[in-house]
Formats: sequence, structure tokens, C-alpha cells
Amino acid sequence: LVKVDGSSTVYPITEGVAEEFQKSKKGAMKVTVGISGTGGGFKKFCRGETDVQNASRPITAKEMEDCAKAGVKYYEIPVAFDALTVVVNPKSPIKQLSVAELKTMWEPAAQGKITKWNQVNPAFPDAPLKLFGAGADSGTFEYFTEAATGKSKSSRGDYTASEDDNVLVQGVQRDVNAIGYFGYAYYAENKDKLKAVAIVNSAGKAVEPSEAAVVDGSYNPMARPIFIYVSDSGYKRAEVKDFVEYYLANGANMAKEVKYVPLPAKSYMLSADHLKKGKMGTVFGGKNEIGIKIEDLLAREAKL
Amino acid sequence: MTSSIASPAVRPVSARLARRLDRHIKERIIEAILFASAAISVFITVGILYVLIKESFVFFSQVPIGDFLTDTQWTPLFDDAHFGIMVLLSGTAVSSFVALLVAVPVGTTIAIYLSEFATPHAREIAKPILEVLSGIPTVVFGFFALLFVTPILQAIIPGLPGFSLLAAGLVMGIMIIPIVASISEDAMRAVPMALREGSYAMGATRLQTAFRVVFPAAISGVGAAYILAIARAVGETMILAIAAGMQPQLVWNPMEPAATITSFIVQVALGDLPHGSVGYNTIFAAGLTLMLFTLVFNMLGFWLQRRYRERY
Amino acid sequence: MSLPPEEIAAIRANIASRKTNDLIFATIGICCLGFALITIAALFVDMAVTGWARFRPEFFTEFPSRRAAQAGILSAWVGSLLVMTVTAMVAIPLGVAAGVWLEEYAPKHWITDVIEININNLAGVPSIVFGLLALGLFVYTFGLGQSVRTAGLTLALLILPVVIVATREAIRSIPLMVREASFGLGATKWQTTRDHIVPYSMPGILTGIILGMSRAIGETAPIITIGALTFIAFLPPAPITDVAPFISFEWLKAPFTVMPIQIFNWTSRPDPAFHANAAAAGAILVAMTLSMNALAIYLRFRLRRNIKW
Amino acid sequence: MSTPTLPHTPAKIKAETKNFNFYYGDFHALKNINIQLGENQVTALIGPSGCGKSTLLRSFNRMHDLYAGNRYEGELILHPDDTNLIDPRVDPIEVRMRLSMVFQKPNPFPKSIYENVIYGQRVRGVKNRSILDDKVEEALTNAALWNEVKHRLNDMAFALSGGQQQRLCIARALATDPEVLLFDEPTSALDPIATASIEELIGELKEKVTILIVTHNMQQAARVSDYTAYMYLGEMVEFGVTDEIFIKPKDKRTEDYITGRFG
Amino acid sequence: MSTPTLPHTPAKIKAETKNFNFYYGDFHALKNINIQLGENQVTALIGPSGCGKSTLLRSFNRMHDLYAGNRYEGELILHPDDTNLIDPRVDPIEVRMRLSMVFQKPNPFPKSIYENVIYGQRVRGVKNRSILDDKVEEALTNAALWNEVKHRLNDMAFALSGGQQQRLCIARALATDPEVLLFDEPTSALDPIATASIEELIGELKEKVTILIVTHNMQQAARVSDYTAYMYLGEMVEFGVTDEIFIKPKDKRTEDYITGRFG
Ligand SMILES: Nc1ncnc2c1ncn2[C@@H]1O[C@H](COP(=O)(O)OP(=O)(O)OP(=O)(O)O)[C@@H](O)[C@H]1O
Ligand SMILES: Nc1ncnc2c1ncn2[C@@H]1O[C@H](COP(=O)(O)OP(=O)(O)OP(=O)(O)O)[C@@H](O)[C@H]1O
Ligand SMILES: [Mg+2]
Ligand SMILES: [Mg+2]
Repeated sequence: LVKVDGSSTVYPITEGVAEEFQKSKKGAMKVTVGISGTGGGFKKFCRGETDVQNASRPITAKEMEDCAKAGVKYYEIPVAFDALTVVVNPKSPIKQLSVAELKTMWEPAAQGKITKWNQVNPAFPDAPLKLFGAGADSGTFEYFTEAATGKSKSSRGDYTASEDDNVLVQGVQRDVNAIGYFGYAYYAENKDKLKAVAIVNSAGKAVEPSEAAVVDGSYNPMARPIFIYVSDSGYKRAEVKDFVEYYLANGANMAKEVKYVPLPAKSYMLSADHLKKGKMGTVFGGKNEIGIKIEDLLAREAKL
Repeated sequence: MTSSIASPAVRPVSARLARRLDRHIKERIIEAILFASAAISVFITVGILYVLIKESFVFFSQVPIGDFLTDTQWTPLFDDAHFGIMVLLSGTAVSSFVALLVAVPVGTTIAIYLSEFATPHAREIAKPILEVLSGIPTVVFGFFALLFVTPILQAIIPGLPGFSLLAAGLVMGIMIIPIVASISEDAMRAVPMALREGSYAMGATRLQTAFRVVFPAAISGVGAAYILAIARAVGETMILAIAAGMQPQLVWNPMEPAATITSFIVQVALGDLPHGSVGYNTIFAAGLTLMLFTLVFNMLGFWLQRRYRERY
Repeated sequence: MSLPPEEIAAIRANIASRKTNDLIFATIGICCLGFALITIAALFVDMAVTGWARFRPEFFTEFPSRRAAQAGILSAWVGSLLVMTVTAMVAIPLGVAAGVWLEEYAPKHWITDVIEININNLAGVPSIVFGLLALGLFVYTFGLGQSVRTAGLTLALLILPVVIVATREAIRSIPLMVREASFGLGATKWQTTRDHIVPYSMPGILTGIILGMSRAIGETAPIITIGALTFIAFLPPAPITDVAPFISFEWLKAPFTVMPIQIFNWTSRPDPAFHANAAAAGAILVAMTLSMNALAIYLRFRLRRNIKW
Repeated sequence: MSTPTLPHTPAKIKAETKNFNFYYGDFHALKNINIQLGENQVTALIGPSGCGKSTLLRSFNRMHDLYAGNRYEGELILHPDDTNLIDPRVDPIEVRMRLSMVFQKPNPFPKSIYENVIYGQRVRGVKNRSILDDKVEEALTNAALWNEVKHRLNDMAFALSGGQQQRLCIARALATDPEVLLFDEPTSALDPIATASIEELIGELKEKVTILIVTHNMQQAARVSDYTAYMYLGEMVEFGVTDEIFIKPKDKRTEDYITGRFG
Repeated sequence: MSTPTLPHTPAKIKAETKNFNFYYGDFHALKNINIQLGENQVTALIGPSGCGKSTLLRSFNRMHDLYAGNRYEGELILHPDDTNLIDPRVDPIEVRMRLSMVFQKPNPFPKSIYENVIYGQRVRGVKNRSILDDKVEEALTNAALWNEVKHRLNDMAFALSGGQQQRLCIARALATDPEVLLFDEPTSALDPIATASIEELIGELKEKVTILIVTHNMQQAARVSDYTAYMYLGEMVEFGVTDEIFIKPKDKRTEDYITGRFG
């Protein structure tokens, strides 16, 4: 039995891989995939309760410490890129937003104060601001807060929070004044109901989320790599090993299928190499980094 | 169970009538087993309180109880954490109020209709069907609220957001109609026929008999039904988690989305909080609050129900 | 002492106006009843229509999948079945024994009062609190994990009050005469209970059990709390094995999913095709609870007719 | 046994049945009953348990209409209107306003004494307080209860003793100005002293209304009634002046019952 | 009134009470009762409602043990064991097997006729089918029911008429081979014909067992019993040969009751 848990963002890829994996093994090997959020999942992972951890952000220093304490060693495998997408209702006049504007909207100080669009930017309509966002236990939340407000988990609390991104889709779809954020896949599935907002990147250019923009790195800071972490003790078991190998071989296709941006083939090979050589640990040093590009990532992976 | 007192002149007991020890022991063992089964329910309660209080204790050692009760923000999992339970209580109160606004009048009317107007045949059919309504899984009701009722409401009330206490409360109200109807109807039917006959014999109509005699006579049972309905509304989870928006804000307006105690707990449980974090303890503190409220309502309902049982 | 005609006319007018009120109220009553009934119908029809395309045999024999059209509810219904089995095996004996003790054995005593008040209270405790109990006690303290047995136990505790109350009501409807007749023939208390009290109250007890089970099968919140929102595409180990002793209880420890969780999972997917799956599964779940309720009602009618005191 | 010489049948008839039958569903509970209630007289119904006494009494104010499946047949005529009370065109509510009933067990409403007495007026929509006050005093006086309760009219009726409750129920019935009072074993739940006071009251009430009383107690029938009907298995075996029935019953079955040989 | 010349007290005593008292909690229901049940004779208990007849009867098979708060005092002796039945060392279950009770309303179990009759044997653990079969036939024959039901022993007992049900209950009691049969108003729920058959049956049964019967019906007491006890307000007012009690009661209260002057 392979136990996978963690991020809801990574879930669709892992679920697809698990499904195909079990089919290919004709049911001889079993996989469970839970959705506990990246943070919740890491807690379990670092207690040794799960074999594979879905993570929509790199492991944090605190989590590294927990894992170390429990003697859990792990492999870090980037599996795809996700573009965090800020969406509004199709009827909304909003076309693009800057990181600063996002910060005004979402920072804790905004709680109860920033309640109208025109408080964010006088050019915006004089209409109530309805916020929808990820639940506080998800990697999406941590990444977005860090990208938008500069500090992980630093967010106002008075918004509709849900671990269930579909709830957010529903919310934004039904309310002209709504704005929300979630993984690209959810936007891709609901393109007809939502409108993606272009984000002004570090170069000052407003970029809409797309596969190409992610690959060329222009969609920043909202594009991010997503990972799976494989515990060393788990990897010693044949079924986990098989599963992870299967994952590396089919992850790219699966990512595409569920509307994520796959990494270049080189990256999967690199990870396979790490596994073979027993290269464990993280390349992030316990820090989440915003706006990292694929090339940077590959470069670091190679150094491990 | 034995209550006899030996006569002063002690007579020998013939062997044929003497107490049989084997039988006695066997009976006692069985009684002990049955008692243990009944006593388990107490252990469940103790277990619930133990778990809730233990984790809440940890929680309150980190969060001052004053903040818990007076803070007007509820952001326990954020960087800038606030723990104002009033926020969740307001959501619970508003949604329960909306639910009762539906369930009490409709349920009571149905109860009076079934008990005083409908033919026995119609009652025999209608009551079980109604009870089925309360048996429908609440997750189904939740999506019914979100995908069916909310759009209808939005068509009626233009400014209504996609998630609202109103929609969730309405559906919750529909769900608890059977509780109100069924228990009130039982209470009204427990009113002796003699009272009804007394009223009819005075030339009263059905409606007059129902409202002037039967309803007042059954009032404590009906009250118990209302209170059980409140307890049910306060404890309802999935409908609110799905349709009310899970937005922790201090609101008194049902047209707004909001989080309730229960929906907060599932929301956090969905993310599966790590054991031992403040967040984990938070759901137990919220749970304890919920438990205390339902306890009060249950006691009140129980007391009322007992009172009307004793009356006749 | 006959009344003059104009007075009779006045009386008739008075009666007529009062009867109009009767009629108005009866109409309102029927409307309220209709409102409740129509809601059930709307709910069911809405789901059945949305999920119509998914009602195929494969829907029951396929595991969940990321492709909506191929996804089925095999692991969900099997999981529900297994969890219900555990629930029944725990709740029925405990509940019936407790009910019997309270009605037949309990002395007038403060302990009895405590137990009685306590059961009434438990009946009103929100299901999510049972979920917290399970999380804190079963999952973390006893280390039972997020398994079939944890879920089964949790739901058993949840419906225990229902079974107890049903048992008590059923026993209460047995006349004192029957007990006295049995005792009068020299039966012991246990013999009386076993030969008369339990068999004669069986219809009521069964009804209570079924109602309790129909509630348990749709419970979502406590199961979510113990953490069962998981992709499961396999079945727990079979209870019967081909090696001695041929019976295995490994399935008790297996991870699982149940119908309401599967529904919840599907509805939270971005692809609307999954909503049809959710609706179909929802309709099936409602049909299951409805038929359990119907069975309970039927039993209540049928079996009680046989025994008339 | 009031007047020494009563005719065989009542001289002035207030109500009567003609070939009256009653069915509880399929069960034929009353068979061809013919009885006349003399105006301002007391008629007693006696007979063994289950013979149909209550059934007959309750037919007079259409109490059976409250339950499904019951069926009347024949005629049940109220004079001087000469109306058949069981005619479907007759409104049972109107019937009950004119023929009031007092039940076996006192059944006051869980309301104040005042509200109990006035209930019949309330349901008619009377609101004028002074009319109601007058009615209460009149009815309670006629029910021989006024002096005992006049200072506590707002107390709950349950606070009264059994005998007082029964008199309250009589007052409640009187407050609707009925033409006929129907009593179903009005004293069987009461102690001997309360019983005596109710019997005395019945003697006084017949000055104003016509009374039909069901009783199990033959002594009581003998004491209070002018005419007596003996019923057996749904039939009226014998009907006549009370004294005659008790002293020289014509029917063997009546005699057996009265002498206590069976029952 | 079977034999013309009975002694004032029974010649051979099967069971008796000596200064027997009984309390329902604080309520002193039986006061210093002294009564002797003659072997193979019928003793009747009469008295107004609530005087304690049932309470005394039920003391004989310790029925009161089933309810909390009840208390016995004095002696209740069964012969020839010469054992005080209310001694705490005595097992009430053994007592009930030897003194069997038949209740006011027929109360068969909702089981087959066969299972009803055999229940007393079943609780003793008798499993041998042929013994059971014999017992059923014997008991039903003695209860004068065999011919009516022998072809339908597996039918539900509820399918029988009221009188048959009561005889079935008697058969059920007989099947335990009791030494004393206790009847609590066994015919009050039955029609006259069924009553007559039960009375006849009692006459036959006393050949085999000692019988104590409570009845409301004085004619019945006179018809079936050898000795009669008149109880009033928890006391035994008079006890003696039935004929004497009915013809020349010694106590004024007995006389009043028997002549129907009260009650
Ligand atoms: N609601 C009913 N449905 C069917 N049968 C009934 C009903 N009420 C009474 N009966 C039957 O009708 C018959 C007459 O009943 P009724 O109550 O009139 O007797 P009664 O003479 O008043 O007896 P009692 O002295 O016991 O009050 C009885 O055989 C009774 O069983
Ligand atoms: N369980 C009890 N608890 C308290 N008091 C009781 C109980 N049972 C009977 N009594 C009282 O004991 C007295 C004797 O009752 P019992 O039943 O023996 O009377 P009875 O002579 O059999 O009357 P009836 O002819 O009405 O059956 C009555 O005053 C009764 O109210
Ligand atoms: Mg009657
Ligand atoms: Mg008695």
C-alpha cells in the first residue's frame, strides 16, 4: 500500500498517476491519495505516516526540522509547474492587477477596511469587494500570500476560504464583484465561467496565465513549481519505488492532461538520477521562493 | 428487588423452595452485562468531554479566554491570528434563526394539520414520508442548497451572493421541518381525546379546538420540539459548509456568506490539521462551545418533554 | 324553548364563518405539507436528471477515476457497506442491551437518571462532535487510524442513542401483563427478557436500527473529521481468505471511502462532468436511505399488525 | 323518583329516536332504538358494560362524527324543531351547541376556571366582558359551584377537586344554554359525597333542561331519573317509568340485571 | 356451594397467612390478614374496589417482588413444606412455580397455542418433545380446551376467542403442576357464556388443586367458592364458609356490601 497525502493542487496529477499505476499493476499494488493540504500532509509525512507527500511549495525549515527529528529522510521531486491564477467574474471590468494591488486587497491590515474595489485603485468601480481564496492549510494559500503580501500566511481573514477550489469557482462565477485565486487547472476547466486577470510581472508587463508564459518565465511571480516528496524508508519498499518510477515516467503526460505545465523531460531524468544515487534533501533550504523559473530550478536540482 | 422481611418466628425453609445460588449468579452476570452496555453511553459523553476539554485546555493556555469571547475576528490559521468565537457564533445564530423561521411555522402547521385535520389514513402516509425528509444525507441537502436553491434565490433577490446564510438556512429549515412536525404532532396527539371531545361538545370547530385547547395543552411538548430543532440547526454541518460560504465574519445579515462553528470545524478537518498545533486545538475549542450550547438546549428540551409526559 | 328563526339564522351564520376559518387553515396545512413533499421530489428529480447519463451498470463496478465518464462508485459503496457492518455490529447489541437494561432492570436510582439524561443528551449531540471524539480518541489516542473500524465505531456511537430510544419505546409498548404472566410461570428476569421482551419488541427495535443506519450511511461530517477524504481505487481485503482460518479481519484496518465522501469529492472537482457523477451517486444514496426508511415503515406496519395487545 | 304518577311514556317529548341504528364501522352497536326524552325530565340509561349506553348518548350530540367509519341510521329527532339531528344537512356544530355533554371523567381544559366556563361563548365569538362575566356567574351558580370558586376564577381548573371539576364541567355545559344535557356516568370517577352533590344538582337542573344520563349504578338511576331505559347488547330491552322498571320489570333480562343476578 | 356442611375453618390447610401485612412503599395496603386456604377447596376474596383483594392474591406468588418499594411483613405459609413464602431465603421463582396465577384479562403470549401452554416447562429447561406434548394435552384437557384446539396447536393464541384465551391461560398455569391456583377476577373481561364455562372449570379443577379467587361478582363467589373472605380497606372483615357469609354475615359492613347497599 502506497500512502500519498498532501496538497490539493498536486492531487489531480498524483491521482491520475495512481489510477493508471494501479491499472497497470492490475490491482496488485494499491495507492491511496489524500487531500490534507501541503502543511497538513507534511505533518503526517514527517511523522512517517505517509510514503509520498504532495507539495505545492517546497518543504519549510520547520517541517525539515520535524522530519529530521522523526528520522524521516526524503527525496524532493518537482513534478510540474502551476500557475496561480487570479480570476474575476467574466462581467467584471478588471483586466489586470499589480502585485501591489493584490497586496492592498489581501494583506491582514485590509481586514474589514478594504471593502470596495475603488479602495484598491480609484480607477476601479465603486462596488463591494468580494474575496475568495484558498484555505489556510494549503500550499496555494502559503504561496499566494507570500507572492502577494510578501509574507507567508499573512492574509486578511474575512474572505471565503475553502480547501475546495470548486467552491471558489462557484463563488466567483456567481458574483460580479468577486475576485479569487487558485491553481491554473481549475481556471482551465472553467474558462467559460471565469476571467483570468493578467498579473503585472517583475518586468512591468501584464501577463495572462498560459502554458507558454509559465514556460518562458514571464508569468511571475504567480507561477510556481509543485513537488512530490518521497520518504526514504518508503522508497525502500518495492511498491513505493514502482509507484515513484511510474510517476517520473508518466508525470509529464499526466500534468498536461490535468492542465498543468509539465517540466522539461530533462527534469524528470534528473530526479530519477537522484533517486538512483540516493541524493536526498531539498534544494530550497527551507525557504519558499517566489517567481522561480524552470531553468533556475533545473540548475539547482543538478547541484544537489 | 427483594423486599421481604423475615417473620420473627424463624421457620425453616424447605429445600424445594430455597433460593438457588446458580440461578441467582447467572441472573446477576447477565444484569451486569446489560448494565455495562447502558453505562457505555456515559463513557461516550465522558470521552467527548475529555477530548474536547483536554484539547481546549491546551488552546486556552495559549489564547486568553477573554479574547476568545470578545474578539471580533476569527483568523486562527493566519499569521495574524485572532480567535473571536463570536464570529462563528454569529454565523451559527443567523443560520439557525433562518432555519427556525422556516421550520417552526411550517412544521407546526403541518403538525396541527396532521393531528387535528387530516384523516388517520392521510396521517399514516404523510408522517413517514416527512420523516424520510429528515433522513436525506445532509451532504445532498448541501448541494441542493448550493446548486438549486441559491440560483432561485438569486433570481428573486438580485444582490444575493453565491454563498449565503440565507440559502443554507432555508434548506436547513426544510431539513428540520420533520423534527418540528413529528414531535409536535406526537405531543398534540398525546393530549387526551377527552379534552377534544369537551371542546367539540361545546360547539367548537376543528380550528378552535386545535388552537384553543389542543395546542395550549401540548405546549410543553411543542416547545421541546422547537428546542430539539434549535439543537439540530446549531449542530448542522454539511449544509453550511457547502452553501454558506465559510467566510468568518461577524454578521447579522443572512444575505451574507459566513462561517459557523460547525463549518469551521469541517473546513479545518478537510485540510487535516496536524495533531498538536494551535489550529488543531482550535477546532476542539470550537467543538466545546458547540457541545455546551447543544447541551443546554438538550437539557431544556428534555425537561420540557418530561413535563408534558407527566401531565397525562 | 325553541329558538326564534332569526336567532337560528344568526347561529348558522356564526358557524359558517367559523367553518370558513377551518377551511382556510386546512388549505394552509396542505400547502405546508405539499411544500415539504415537493422539496423531496425536487431534490430527487434534480439529482436524477443531472446524473441520468451515469446510471449504467459500470458505475457500480468501476473505481473512481480522474476521467468523469469512467469513474464509478465501487470503492464507495463497498466502503459504505463495510462501515455499516461495523456500525451495526457495535450499535445493535450495545443499543438493545442498554435499552433492555433501562426498561427492564434499571432501579429507580440516580445512576439510572444519569444514564437516561445522558442518552437523551447524546441523541442531540451534533455529529461533527462525534467526529472530534473519533479524531481525538480513536485516531490519535487509541491509534486506530483512518480505517474502516474507526469510521464504523464513530457512526455506531452516533446512532447508539437512536437504537436505545427505539428499543425502549418498543419495550414500553409491551403490556405489564405479559411480564407478569411470564414471571407468574416461574420464569426468571432474563428468561422473561429473552423469551418475551426482546422478541415482542423486535419490530420496533428493527425499525429503530434501520432508521439509525439510514442516518449513519449519509453522515459526512464525522467521517471528514477523521480524515477520509482520499482517493481510493481498490477494495479492502476480503473478509474470507483461502488460507486457514479462512476469516480475516484485515479489512477493519483498511483505508476506505464511503458514498457521501465520494459525492463530496466529486462535487469539488472543476470538471462539471464530475457533477453528474456526484448527482448520480447522490441520487443513489438518497434512494438507499429512502428504501431503508421505506423498509422501516413497512416493518413498522407489517410486524406490529401481528402483535396486538 | 320525583312525581308519583307518571304516564307510561313522557307527556311532552323533547327529543326522541325512531328506529335508530348505529355502526362502528362494521360493528352494529345500536339496534333499532326507540326512546323518548320527556321535556324537563331525567331519563336514565342502564345496562351491562358494553351494551351501548355511551354510544346512544353520544349519538345525541353527534360526537361520533369525530371519528371516521361511524355511521348513523334512522331518526333522532329534536323537538319542537322536529329536525332529524343525524340528517347530513344538519351541522353537528349546531347540534352540539344545543345538546351539551358532560363526560364520565371530569375533563376541564388546562385553563383558568373562568376560561373553562366561558369556552362555549368564546368559540361563538362573544367578546363582551360583561356578558361573559354574567354568564360565568349564572352557570357556576346553576352548577352549585359559584360560592366555592367565586374568589378564584383565575385559578387553573386542575386545582379543583374531582367533584368540583365535574361541577365545573357541568357549568361549562350550562354556559352554552343547552336545551338537553347529556351525562355519561358523571359520578363514576367521584367519591360518595361528590356523587351526592352531583345527584342533587341534577334534580335541580331538570327544572331548566332535559336530561339524559348514563349510569352503571342502579341505585343512582333509581334516585335521579323519571324514566329509565334498560339496554342489552345494543338493544333497548325495556323503557318506562323508573319506579316500574325497578319494581316490576317486564323483561326477564331486565329483572336479572336489576336483581344483580348477572353483570 | 358444594358441600352442605363445612367446618368454620378449613379442615386441611394448604396455605395460610398469619398477621400478614403488605406495604406499597408507605401505603399500608394489607393489615394483619389471617386467612386459611383449605386444600382442594375454593376460597373467594370479595370486597369493594381498592380494598386489597388483588394485593393479597398477588402476595401468594410474590408478584410484588417485581416492583421496587414493596414490602411484606408477617407470615405466609405454604403446607406441607411449612415454609414462610416471604422469607428472603425463599426463591420467588420456586414459589411461582408452585402457586400459579391467572389474570383478570386473558394474557396469552403472542406465540402459538402450544408454546403458550408449554412455557412454564420451557423455563424449567424441559426439552424432551414427548414430555412436552403430553403436558400440553393434559393441561389443555384439564382446562377444557383440548377438543377445541387440538388440531390447531400451532396457531397464534390471539386467534382464540376471549373465553378460549382465558382457558388457555388456565392451561398454561396448570402445565406447571401448581399446587395452588390464584385467580384474579378471571371472568370480568368475558361474556356470560364464557364466564359460565370458566366457573364450571373451577369447580372441576378444585379436585386437583387449591384455589383462591378474587371476584367482584358476589353471585360468582356464592356459586364457586367454599369459603369466602370479605375485605374492606385493607382489612379482612370476615372470613368463613361461603353460605354463612352470604346468608347471615356477622359484620355490618359485610352485610351492607352483600345486600348492595354500598359499593
Ligand atoms: N370506537 C369504537 N369502535 C368500535 N367499537 C366500539 C367503539 N366504542 C365502543 N365500541 C363497542 O360498542 C359497544 C358499545 O359500547 P359503549 O361504549 O356504548 O358501551 P357502554 O354501554 O357505554 O359500556 P360501559 O358501561 O362500559 O361504558 C361495545 O361492544 C364496544 O366494544
Ligand atoms: N402499585 C401500587 N402502588 C401503590 N398503591 C397501590 C398499588 N397497587 C394498588 N395500590 C393500592 O392498594 C389498594 C389495594 O389495591 P388492590 O389492587 O389490591 O385492590 P382490589 O381490591 O384488587 O381492587 P379492584 O377490585 O379494583 O381490583 C388500593 O388502594 C390501591 O390504590
Ligand atoms: Mg360507557
Ligand atoms: Mg384487583
